[in-house]
Amino acid sequence: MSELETFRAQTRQWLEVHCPASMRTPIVGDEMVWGGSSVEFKTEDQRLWFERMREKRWLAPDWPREYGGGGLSPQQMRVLESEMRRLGCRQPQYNLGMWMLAPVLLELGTHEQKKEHLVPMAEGRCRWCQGFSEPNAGSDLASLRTRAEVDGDDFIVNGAKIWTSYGDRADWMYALVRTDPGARKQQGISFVLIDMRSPGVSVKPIELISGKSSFCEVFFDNVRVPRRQLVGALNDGWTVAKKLLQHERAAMGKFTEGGAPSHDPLAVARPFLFDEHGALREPELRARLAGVMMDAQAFALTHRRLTEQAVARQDTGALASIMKLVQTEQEVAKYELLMAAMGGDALSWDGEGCDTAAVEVTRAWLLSKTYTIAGGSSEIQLNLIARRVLGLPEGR
Amino acid sequence: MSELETFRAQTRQWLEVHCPASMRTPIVGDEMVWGGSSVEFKTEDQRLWFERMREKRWLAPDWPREYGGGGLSPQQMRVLESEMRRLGCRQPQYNLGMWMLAPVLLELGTHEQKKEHLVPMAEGRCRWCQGFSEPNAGSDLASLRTRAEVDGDDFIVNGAKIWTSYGDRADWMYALVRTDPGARKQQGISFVLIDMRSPGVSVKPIELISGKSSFCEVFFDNVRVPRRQLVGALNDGWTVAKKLLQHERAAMGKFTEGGAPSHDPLAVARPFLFDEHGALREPELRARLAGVMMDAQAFALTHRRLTEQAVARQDTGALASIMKLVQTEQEVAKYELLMAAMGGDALSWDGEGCDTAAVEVTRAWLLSKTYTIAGGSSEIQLNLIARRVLGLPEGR
Amino acid sequence: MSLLLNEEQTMLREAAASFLAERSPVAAQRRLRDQGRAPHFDEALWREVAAMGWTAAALPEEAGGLGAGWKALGAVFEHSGRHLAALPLLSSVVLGASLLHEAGSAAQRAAWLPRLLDGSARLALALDEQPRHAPQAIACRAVRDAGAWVLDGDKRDVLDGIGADALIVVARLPGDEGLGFFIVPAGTPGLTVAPRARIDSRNCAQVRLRGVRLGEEARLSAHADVAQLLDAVLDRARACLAAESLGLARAAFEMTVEYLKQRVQFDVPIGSFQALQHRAARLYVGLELLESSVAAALEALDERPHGVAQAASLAKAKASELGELVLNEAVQMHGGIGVTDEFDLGLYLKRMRVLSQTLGDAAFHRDRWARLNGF
Amino acid sequence: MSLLLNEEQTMLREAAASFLAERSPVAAQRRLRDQGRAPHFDEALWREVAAMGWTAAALPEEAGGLGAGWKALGAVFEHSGRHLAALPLLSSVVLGASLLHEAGSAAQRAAWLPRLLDGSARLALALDEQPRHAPQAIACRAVRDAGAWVLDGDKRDVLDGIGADALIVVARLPGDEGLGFFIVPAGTPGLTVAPRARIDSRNCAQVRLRGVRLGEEARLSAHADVAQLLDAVLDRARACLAAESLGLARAAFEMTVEYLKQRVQFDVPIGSFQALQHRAARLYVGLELLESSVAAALEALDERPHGVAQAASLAKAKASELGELVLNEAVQMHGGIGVTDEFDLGLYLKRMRVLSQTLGDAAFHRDRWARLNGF
Repeated sequence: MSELETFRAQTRQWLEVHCPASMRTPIVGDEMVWGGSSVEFKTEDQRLWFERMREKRWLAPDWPREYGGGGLSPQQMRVLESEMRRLGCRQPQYNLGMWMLAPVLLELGTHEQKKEHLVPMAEGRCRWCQGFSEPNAGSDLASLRTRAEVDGDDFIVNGAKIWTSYGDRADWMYALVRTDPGARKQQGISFVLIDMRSPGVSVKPIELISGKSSFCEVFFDNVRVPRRQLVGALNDGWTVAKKLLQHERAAMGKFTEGGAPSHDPLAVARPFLFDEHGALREPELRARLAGVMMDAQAFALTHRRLTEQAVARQDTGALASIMKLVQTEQEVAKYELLMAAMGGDALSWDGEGCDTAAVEVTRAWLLSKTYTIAGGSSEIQLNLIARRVLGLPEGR
Repeated sequence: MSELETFRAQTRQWLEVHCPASMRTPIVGDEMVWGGSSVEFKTEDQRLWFERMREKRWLAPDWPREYGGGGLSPQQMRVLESEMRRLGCRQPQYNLGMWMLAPVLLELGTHEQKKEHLVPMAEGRCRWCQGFSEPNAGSDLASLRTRAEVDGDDFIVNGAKIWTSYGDRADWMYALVRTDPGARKQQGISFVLIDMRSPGVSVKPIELISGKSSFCEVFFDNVRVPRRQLVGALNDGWTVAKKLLQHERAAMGKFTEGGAPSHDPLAVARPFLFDEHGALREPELRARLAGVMMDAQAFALTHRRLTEQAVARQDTGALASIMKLVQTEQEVAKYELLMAAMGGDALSWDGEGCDTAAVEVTRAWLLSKTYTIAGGSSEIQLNLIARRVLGLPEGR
Repeated sequence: MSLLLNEEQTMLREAAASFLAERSPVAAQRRLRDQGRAPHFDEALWREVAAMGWTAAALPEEAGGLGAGWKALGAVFEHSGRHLAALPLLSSVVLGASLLHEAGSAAQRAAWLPRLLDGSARLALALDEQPRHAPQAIACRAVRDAGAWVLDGDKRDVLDGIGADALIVVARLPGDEGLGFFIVPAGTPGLTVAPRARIDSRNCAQVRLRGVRLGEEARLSAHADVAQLLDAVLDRARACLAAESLGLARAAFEMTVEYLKQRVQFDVPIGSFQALQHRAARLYVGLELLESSVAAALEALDERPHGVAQAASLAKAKASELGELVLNEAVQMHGGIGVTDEFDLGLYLKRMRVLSQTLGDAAFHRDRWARLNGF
Repeated sequence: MSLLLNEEQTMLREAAASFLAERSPVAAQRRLRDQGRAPHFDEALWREVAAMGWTAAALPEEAGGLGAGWKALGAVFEHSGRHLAALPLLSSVVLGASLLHEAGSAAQRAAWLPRLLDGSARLALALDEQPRHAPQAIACRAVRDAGAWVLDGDKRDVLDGIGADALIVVARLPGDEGLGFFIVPAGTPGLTVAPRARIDSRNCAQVRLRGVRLGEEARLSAHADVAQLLDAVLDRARACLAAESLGLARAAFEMTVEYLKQRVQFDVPIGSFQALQHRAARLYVGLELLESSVAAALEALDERPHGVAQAASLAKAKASELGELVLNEAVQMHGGIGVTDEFDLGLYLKRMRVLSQTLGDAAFHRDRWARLNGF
C-alpha cells in the first residue's frame, strides 16, 4: 500500500468514527456554522464536528503547521476532500477569511501577518468580512473613496463600505482603501486588515426589499489601523485584490453547497395550475412553467458538461461569468413565474393573516432581484463574455 | 359663400364627375401608378384618372404654375386634400421625386433646375430614384465613397449605390456624392441630379431572401454629370439631404396608404389552432396570437392618440422613430407567430407542389426581416429615442 | 370621441397631480406602512378627496355624480399610482357605488350613494375565492330560508374590507338562478372580516360567511343579468387599475432615467451605455402603447359601451405585463440601491405586483380578450 | 457516462468536419438549389459518406453498424448543419434503418439493412398528416382484404421521399389494434409520390395512397407496441436534428461575431456597440446551454434509455427556439447584406426554419416535456 493509500484508509476511518451522522447530510437553510469569536452551534453535533476537526487541525488541512494548519500535501488534501465528499461530510466551519483572504496572505503576507491572522482562522476563532464595495462605486470598484492617511505608524481611515456580508458579526475586515488621492483610479489603493472592534468603526445592517439581510454598511470615523496591517506594497492594493478575487469562484462554490434551498417550481405551482378536478386551468402558465424547468435542466447539464471539460483540461472560457449570469437570471424567471401562478397567494407579507410558506416564496422573489445585481451585475457579466469570450472590441 | 367655399364646391363637383368609381377604392397590392417616362396603366380607369388630373395640373396642385403646378394656395391645397379623402380618391400617381425632391428643389433649386425638373414631374413624365445608401455605408450614411471629380463643366462620377428602390425604372436619380475626399465625413459631400440614361450608369436588381425585389444596385463608371445639376453649394450636400429627409415621413405616409396588404393573423392562424371538432389544439400559440393582436391594437391606438395630439398641437416627441420601430417589429413578431402556427405549411416555396397562399405568408415573413433594417434599423431608432426623447447622454 | 382629455378633465387631472404630490407623497405611504394600523389609509385625506368631488367625478348626475367621465377619474388614478397614494376610491366608489347605482333599488341607492360619495361610509366588494382572479368561480352560496337569505362561503383579497361599513358579497343562488349580490353590513352575525397583510401594506381582508342571515332588502338587482353587470363594473375597475399602473410605471421609469443620467460609473454616466439606452427606449415605447390602451379603455367607458370589455382587457393586460417589466428593469438599472428598503423603488415594485394581479393579470386578460374575439 | 466525446467519436467528428468543409461547402448547397433537380442532394457524395461508415456509426454491430454511439453520429449532424450539407442520413438511416432494425423481421432486415448502410438504397418515413407535427394524429388506414393489406390516406412533408426505394408508411390498423408500419416499395400501384418545393430546397414529398395492396410481408413489427417504438425512433431523429440545428446556429453565430468585428460604422467596428455586445453574449450563452442539451440527448440514446424522451424533447425544444433566435438576430445584426439572396445567411435562415418545425417545434416539445414530467 502506498503512503497515500495508507493516508486514505486512515482518513476514511477517522471520518467514519468522528463525523456525526447528522453532519453527513446536506446543509439546508441556515445550518452553516460560521467560525469566529462568537461562533454559535445549533446542535451538539455541530459543536462536536467543529471541535474534532479543529483538534485534528483540519479546519485548515493544507496550511503549514506553524500557522495552525494540518500540513497536508496537495495530494493528501485531495484525498481528504474526496473522502469527505464520499461520506457527504459538511464543512465544519464557513469562513470567508479562510477561503478568500488566507490564500493571499499565504502568498504575500509577512511572517508576522501570517502568525497573527492565520492561526486564529485555523482555530475557528476569527471571522472575516470583505470591505470592497462603496456607496458610490457599485460595479466600478476602482472608484472607491474610503481614504487612509499615514499618521506615524498608523493609517487613519475615514469613509464607508457597503454590501459587507455579516459585517455585524465579523471580527476583522480585509479592505481596499485609497492611500494616494492624487493617483488615478486603480493606482493609489492599498489593501489593509482592520480590526472591527477598533474605535470609530460602526456597522449598520441593511434592510432589503425582501426584509432583513446579512448585508451591512460599515462606517469608519478616524479609525486607527497599524501600518503592519498593510498587505502587499503601499498603493499596490489593486494587485492584491485581483489575486484575492481569483479565489472568489471557489469560495462561492463552497457557499452554494450550503445555500438557502430554492423552491421546486413544479411543486409550488402545481396546485395553482389545475382545478379541483385536475383539469388544466392555466395553459399559458403551464407552458411558462415547462420553459422555466427546461431552462434549469439545460443549465444543470451545462454545469455538468463544463465540469467534465475542466476535468479533461479542455478550455472552459468565461465559465464563471456564464454560470453567474444564467443561474441568477433563471432564479429571477422562476420566481416571476411562481408569482404569476400563485396570484393573490403570492402577495402575502408578514403580518396578520399571513401564510408563512407563501411569504417565503414572495420573499425569495424579492431577494432574487439582488442576485442579478450583487457580485457583478448581469450587465457586467455580459460585458465580460462579449469582450473575453467573443473578443468583441472595447468601446461604446 | 366665401371664395374658399366656392373652391370647395367646385372641387367636390369636379372630383365627383372626373374620378372614376374604381379610383375611389383603397389601393391593394401593386395597383399603384408610378409616373415616369415608362408609366404603365393596368386599367383604363387608371389612365383616365391620371390624365384628367394631369390636364387639371393637379398632379402637383400647389406648385407654381410656371413649374407645371396648379398654383393652389395652401388653404386651397388643404381643401383639395380633404375632398379627395372624403371621396376616397387614390393618388393619381406615385412619384418619389414629387414628394421628396421637389420640396427641396422649390426651396433651394435654381430657376433653371426648377424648369428642367419640376415641369416633367408635374406632368408625370419623369420618375425619380434616391441614391444615398452605399454598399459599405449602411446606417452610417455619411461614410459614403461614391466620388465626383470636377472636370471642366462636368463632374465625373465613379462608385456605386445600393438599396435604390426601382433604380431599374427611374429616369433620374438624386444622389449624394463625395466632392472633397480630403474633408471629414459630412463635409465634402454634394447633392447632384443624375440622368439614369447617361453612359456609364448600370443597374442591377437585388434579389432578396424573399425573392425578387424593387431594390437595385446602381453602378457609376466615369459618368458625366453637368455642373448645373448640382443642388445647393458644392460640398454642402449634407444640408440638402437633411432637408430632404424631413419630407421622408410624409412621403412614407403616402406610400403606406397603398402598401402591400398585410395578413390578418387571426384569419390565417385560426384553421391551425383548432382541430376539426373546433377544439383548441395549441394553447400556447393561442396566447401568442392574442398577444400579437393586442399589440397591434395598442399600436393602432397609439397612432390615433398621437395624431390627435398632433392636431391639438401637443408635443409628440420622436413620433416617427417610435412608429417605425413598433410597426416593423410587430410585423416581424406576427409573421414569426404565423410561421409557427402554420408548421409545415409555412415551409413551402415556389416550385412543384406549392400552395400560393401559403407561399405568400412565407415570403412576407422573409420580407419582414428587411423592415427592421431598411430606412433606419431598429437599433438606430432606439438610439434616437434614447438620445432625443429620454435625453440620455451620447457615449458608449 | 377622443383619446385626449377635455378641458374639464384636464383641470381635474392637474388638481389631482398637485394635491397628491403635496398631500400624499410616497413618504406618506411609507409612514402608513410603518404604522401598520387599520384602515391603512389616511381618513382625513380621504374626506378631503371626497369633498373635492373626485368620488363623484365619473358617476352620472342621476347618481349624484358630476358626469365628468371615466377619463377624468382615470387621470386621478394615474396620479394616485404615481405617488402610491392609498385611497379607497376603487373599492368604495368604482366597485361599490357604481355597482349600487347599477343594481340597487331606489331605497338602497338613497341609503348609500350620498354617504359613499361624501366619504362618510365605505363599501367593499367580496368577490374572489381563488388565488388567481376568477370571477366565475363562485362557491359561496345563498339559500332561501323562511323569507330570509342565508349566506355561507369564504372570500379572499377583499380590497379595503377592513373597516368597511358593508360588504357587497357575490354569491351563487339556488338551482340555476345564477349569481346574486348581497349587501352585508359590518357586524352582521356570522360575518368575519379578518385582516390580511400584503406586500403593498394596503387594507385587505379575508372574509368568512357562516350562516349569515339577511332580509330580502339586502339583495341587489333581482332583475338584471348579474354576471353581465358584474363584468361591466369590474371592467370599470380594471380600466382604473390600468390607469393607476400607468402612473406608477411612468413614475418608476422617470426615476430610472434620471438615475441613468446622474449615476457615474467608469467615469461616465451609466445612461451613456448603449445597452441600457436601448432597454430604456423600449420601456418608453411600451409606456406610450400602454398610455394609448388605457386612454382607449376609459374612452370606451364614456362613449363606446360595446367596446368596453375588449378595451378593458387590452389595457389591463398591457398594464400588468408592462408594469412588471418596467419595475423589474428599474430595479436592475438602479443596482444595489434599488433593492434596499430605504429607497422608494421597492415600494413601487411591491404595489405594482398587487396591481398586476388584482382583477386579472396579463395571462387572464389575454385569454379573455381572445374569447371576446371569438377564438 | 459523459457528455463529452470519446477518442473514437472525436476522430469521427474531425473527419466529418474536414470532409464536409471540403466536399460540401455552402456553395454546393447553393448549386443544388439553383439546379433544382431531384434528388436534391449529391448522390456521389452520399455514396462516399456511406463508404466512410457514417451511415453505420450509431447502429449496433448486430445491425451491421459500428456501435460508435449516437454521440458520434450527432457530431456528424452538427457538422452537416454547419455546412448546410444535404444528405439523406436522417431519412434513410436514423429513421429508416433504425426503424427497420427495431421492428423488422429477419428477412426484412436482411433485405434492406446492408443496402441502406452502403448507400445503394434509400428509405423514407411517411408519418405526418397535419401541418404541425402530430405523430398521434394518423388517419391513413390499413384494412385487411383477402389476406392482403390495403392502405388509403395522405402523408405530407416526407423527407427525402422523392426517389426513395421504399416508404415506411405509418397507418392506423382496424379496430383498436393501433398503428402499424408498412414497407411500400416505390412504384407500388396506388402510391403517388409528388415533389413539394420548400424553403430549404431539400428533397421533400407529398404522398398519396389509394387502395395500395400489400402482402403480409410488407408489415413491420406485428408484435411490438408500435406507438412506443415510433416515439423511440423519432427521438433519435429529434436528437440528430437538434445536433444539426446546433451546428447551423453556431456557424451563423460565428459569421455574425466575425461581421461585428469587421464591419465599421461611425468610424468604429459595430461590435464595439454595447447593445450588440450584450445581445451577442446572450446568444453565446444560449448556444452553450443548447450544446449541453444536445449532448445529453445523444448521451441518453447511448446510455440512459429511460431518459431519452425527456432529453430529446429538451434538446429539440431548445434547438428550435434558440436556432430561430440566433438566425433572426444574425440577420438583423448583418443589416442589409443579411437579407440579400447573394449572401449565405439567408440559406441558413431558411434551413433553420425547416429544422425547427421538423418532428416538433419548441411549443410541441415543451408540451410533451411537461406531460412526461406529469403536468
